[in-house]
Amino acid sequence: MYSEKVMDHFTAPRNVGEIDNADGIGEVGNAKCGDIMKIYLKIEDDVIEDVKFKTFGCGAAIATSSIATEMIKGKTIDEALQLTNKAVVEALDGLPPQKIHCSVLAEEAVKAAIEDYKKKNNK
Amino acid sequence: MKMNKRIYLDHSATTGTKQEVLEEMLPVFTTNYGNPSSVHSFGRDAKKLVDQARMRVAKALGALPEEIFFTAGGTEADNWVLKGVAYANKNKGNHIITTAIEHHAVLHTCEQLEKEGYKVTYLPVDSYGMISLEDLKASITDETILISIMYANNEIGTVQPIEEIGKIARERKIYFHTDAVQAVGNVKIDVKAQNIDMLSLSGHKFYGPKGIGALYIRKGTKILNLILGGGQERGRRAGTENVPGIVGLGKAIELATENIDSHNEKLLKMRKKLIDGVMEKIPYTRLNGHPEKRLPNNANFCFQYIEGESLLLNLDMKGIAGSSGSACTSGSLDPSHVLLAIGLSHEIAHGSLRLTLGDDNTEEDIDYVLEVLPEIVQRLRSMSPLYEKVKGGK
Amino acid sequence: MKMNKRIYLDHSATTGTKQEVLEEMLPVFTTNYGNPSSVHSFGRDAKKLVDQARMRVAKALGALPEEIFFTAGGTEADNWVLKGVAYANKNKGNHIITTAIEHHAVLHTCEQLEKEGYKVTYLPVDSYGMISLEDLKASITDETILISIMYANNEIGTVQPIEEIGKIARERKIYFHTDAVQAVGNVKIDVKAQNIDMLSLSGHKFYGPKGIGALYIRKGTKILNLILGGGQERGRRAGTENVPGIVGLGKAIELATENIDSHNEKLLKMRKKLIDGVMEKIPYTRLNGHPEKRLPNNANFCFQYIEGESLLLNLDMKGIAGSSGSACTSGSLDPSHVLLAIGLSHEIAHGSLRLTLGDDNTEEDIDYVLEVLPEIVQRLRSMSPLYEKVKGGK
Ligand SMILES: Cc1ncc(COP(=O)(O)O)c(C=O)c1O
Ligand SMILES: Cc1ncc(COP(=O)(O)O)c(C=O)c1O
Ligand code: FES
Ligand code: FES
Repeated sequence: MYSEKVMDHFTAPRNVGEIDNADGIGEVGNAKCGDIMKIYLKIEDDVIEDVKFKTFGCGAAIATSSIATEMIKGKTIDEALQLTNKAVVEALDGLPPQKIHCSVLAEEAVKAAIEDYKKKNNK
Repeated sequence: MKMNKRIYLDHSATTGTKQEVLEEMLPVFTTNYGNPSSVHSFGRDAKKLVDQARMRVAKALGALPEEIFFTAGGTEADNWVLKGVAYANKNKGNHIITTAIEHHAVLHTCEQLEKEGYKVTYLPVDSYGMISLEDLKASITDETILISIMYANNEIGTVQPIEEIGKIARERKIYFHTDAVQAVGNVKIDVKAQNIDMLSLSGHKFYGPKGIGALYIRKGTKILNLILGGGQERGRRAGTENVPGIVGLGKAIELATENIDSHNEKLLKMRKKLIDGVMEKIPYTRLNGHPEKRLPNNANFCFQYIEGESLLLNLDMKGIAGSSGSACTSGSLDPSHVLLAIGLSHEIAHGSLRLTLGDDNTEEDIDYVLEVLPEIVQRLRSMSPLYEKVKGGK
Repeated sequence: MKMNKRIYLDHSATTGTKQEVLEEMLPVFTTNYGNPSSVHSFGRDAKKLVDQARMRVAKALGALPEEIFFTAGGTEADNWVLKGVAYANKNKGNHIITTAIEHHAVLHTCEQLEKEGYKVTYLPVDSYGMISLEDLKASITDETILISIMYANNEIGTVQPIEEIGKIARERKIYFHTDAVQAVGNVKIDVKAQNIDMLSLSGHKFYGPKGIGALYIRKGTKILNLILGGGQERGRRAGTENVPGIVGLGKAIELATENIDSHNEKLLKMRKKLIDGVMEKIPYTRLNGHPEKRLPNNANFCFQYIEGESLLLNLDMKGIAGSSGSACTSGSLDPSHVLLAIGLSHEIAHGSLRLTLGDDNTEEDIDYVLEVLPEIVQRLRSMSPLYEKVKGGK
């Protein structure tokens, strides 16, 4: 059902955890299946220095969270805002059709965390 | 990925075919392969095998052989009952009573009948998954033509008070059907004593083959045919008989009912160990289904703060096969209708795990699960944004 | 009774399962027995097997894998098509065209639809069992939603002009279904080239297992479900998949289509010998069905002045298994509707014998039949009051 890449990120997820005093936190819920994803950002000079996530969801949800955090680490917030769920799916070598919505969760969580950072810093 | 163990704990989804069952089936594929409708010796041999299997099924249920009709499985049997009884008894009424926790084979057929103008009452269940006999009585109207209530639930294992339901139905002269797909081989059934008019079963749930089932129809029941064509099954179910499947079903039901006491004793012991161990070792855990009135092989838990599919995948990597009522495993948007019907929130229902034991399991399998499962739950919880809050609040 | 030989000449009724087919099925009963809907490795393994079989069926028909849906057999596939297309296309019209010589799976479902208000045209056939394309064209109305015409007849073997029918249907934008239960493995099929929108097949007619079939449904076809329940077969046909059966069907159709040329060559040779021999040795005999456009394995005779069942019983005592369209074998009062439709009188139709060859037959089998059959016919005729008159008149 899942690609090797998905299973890799599912079994050994990167960047799991929390960041104390994070500069931005985004929490989104998936209206479709009721799952939740939370992303923590450490930002310096508009560059994402560190990122962590926590996810309550299926294998695809965990894998998309994991790879999304890898994809935005070290990027500027403007670059990170360009992240699409499609890019996440591609990076994972695809997802089953009924699991595409899980990748939307990852995109939304990243955006929500950056919005939170912007709001806190009046940007 | 190297996998050392494979422990199958999903016997309510399906079972492997027992060696003894397969052995009776084998010559039917290659030697006694005749069509039971044929006049010649190949046909007569096949017919004898079908008759013998029919007798075995009848004996297991306390029915007459002429009351047994073979189908392609439990789903077809359920579809047949609901449509067949509804269409044949239109003149008597248009009301059907069932429950909110039936299998989709019943529920989706009921929904179809509703579209056609029938009225369907879906009885609610309590937090254990039990219907109330008072509710049942109160829902009966002069228009009621059929009560269809499952013997035992496939997800949470709760066993309904079938005998009492049968009595109520008989008193009110309403047909009573029970979907016994999960019950056969786990529960003793006697359709006459229990006043059951129709009963569905499916071979692959009790170590028989897939793609074969049966419907018991009490003599004199008014029911139309579902599958039309040749005159097989005494004109009631068309299609060349699946003779190997029928033979396998007959052997499997004989074995399952002969050995039911020792089977249950063994399963109950393992189940107790499993449930006690899980409840003791894993906090924030709930046992779903009735504590006593449940299938001897069924354990169903909800682990708060985690999600079923990721749990299943992790178990699978450790060689353990289970199932979940999570929305993420079902491909549908909602978690299991059964878990919602017993009053669980979407969030809690999400974290369900069903482990269903079978003849091939051992005490060591349970030990292994109790070793592996707590770690996995702990790991997933440590990744969960929901668990964080709980810990934080402590 | 001691029986030395058993010669099976009833391959259109059913066939034995080939050893190679059975061998692919065996591990699916006892090892890869998972439910294809399950998340774990047992489930995934089963799903892979189902997907592989689906590809094999698709390849054999020139279809896409996603256009193949497994059913419990040819009968269910036929029921599904007729009801599913009728109900789904009510808004477009209520007229169905079929033939007078379809299998009962089609005919009885049509009769049911007639009761529900649909109009059905049963195209007549000529003395060879052929429909006329002019009749077909003339019977199409603005209300016509489905043309269902069998590929090859199960009794007399006549093969219809499928490609031409497909063309007509496509031009008029009417769905075209063909019951190819007897054709698969005997005739080359390409659903795209032949403009077939739906096609039914059944495993046990081409050395696969009983109780499994398939329906090809061209992408985009409007058709409702027949069997409701779980989301199997991409939500189109509910019920736990008969995985061993599906695997067997896949292997059998692969073998049948791979070997079709050598199979046909062998059968045609034997059939010629059989037909020529019978016609030469037995007077007052008629060959039923089209002389050329017929299934390579089918021979169907009428022996005047005798009755089919007594003929079959006598053949059976000599170890030969055949079939008959006689009323006495069918349990109904009338002889085969097919024999009547080609214009035979009740009396003549009564004396029919169908011998259908298969991969396991040899030239020696035919020699034996040609030795035994004339004697039996002669003996029965000598007992027949009808024959007496003929002889008297000579
Ligand atoms: C309670 C119940 N009813 C009906 C069915 C349908 O049986 P089958 O899938 O064999 O058609 C099942 C199993 O899937 C079941 O658990
Ligand atoms: C032409 C035709 N259609 C349909 C069927 C029905 O197939 P089954 O009996 O496998 O359901 C048969 C065989 O019995 C047949 O010969
Ligand atoms: S998070 Fe529920 S399906 Fe992926
Ligand atoms: S003579 Fe006996 S059934 Fe025809």
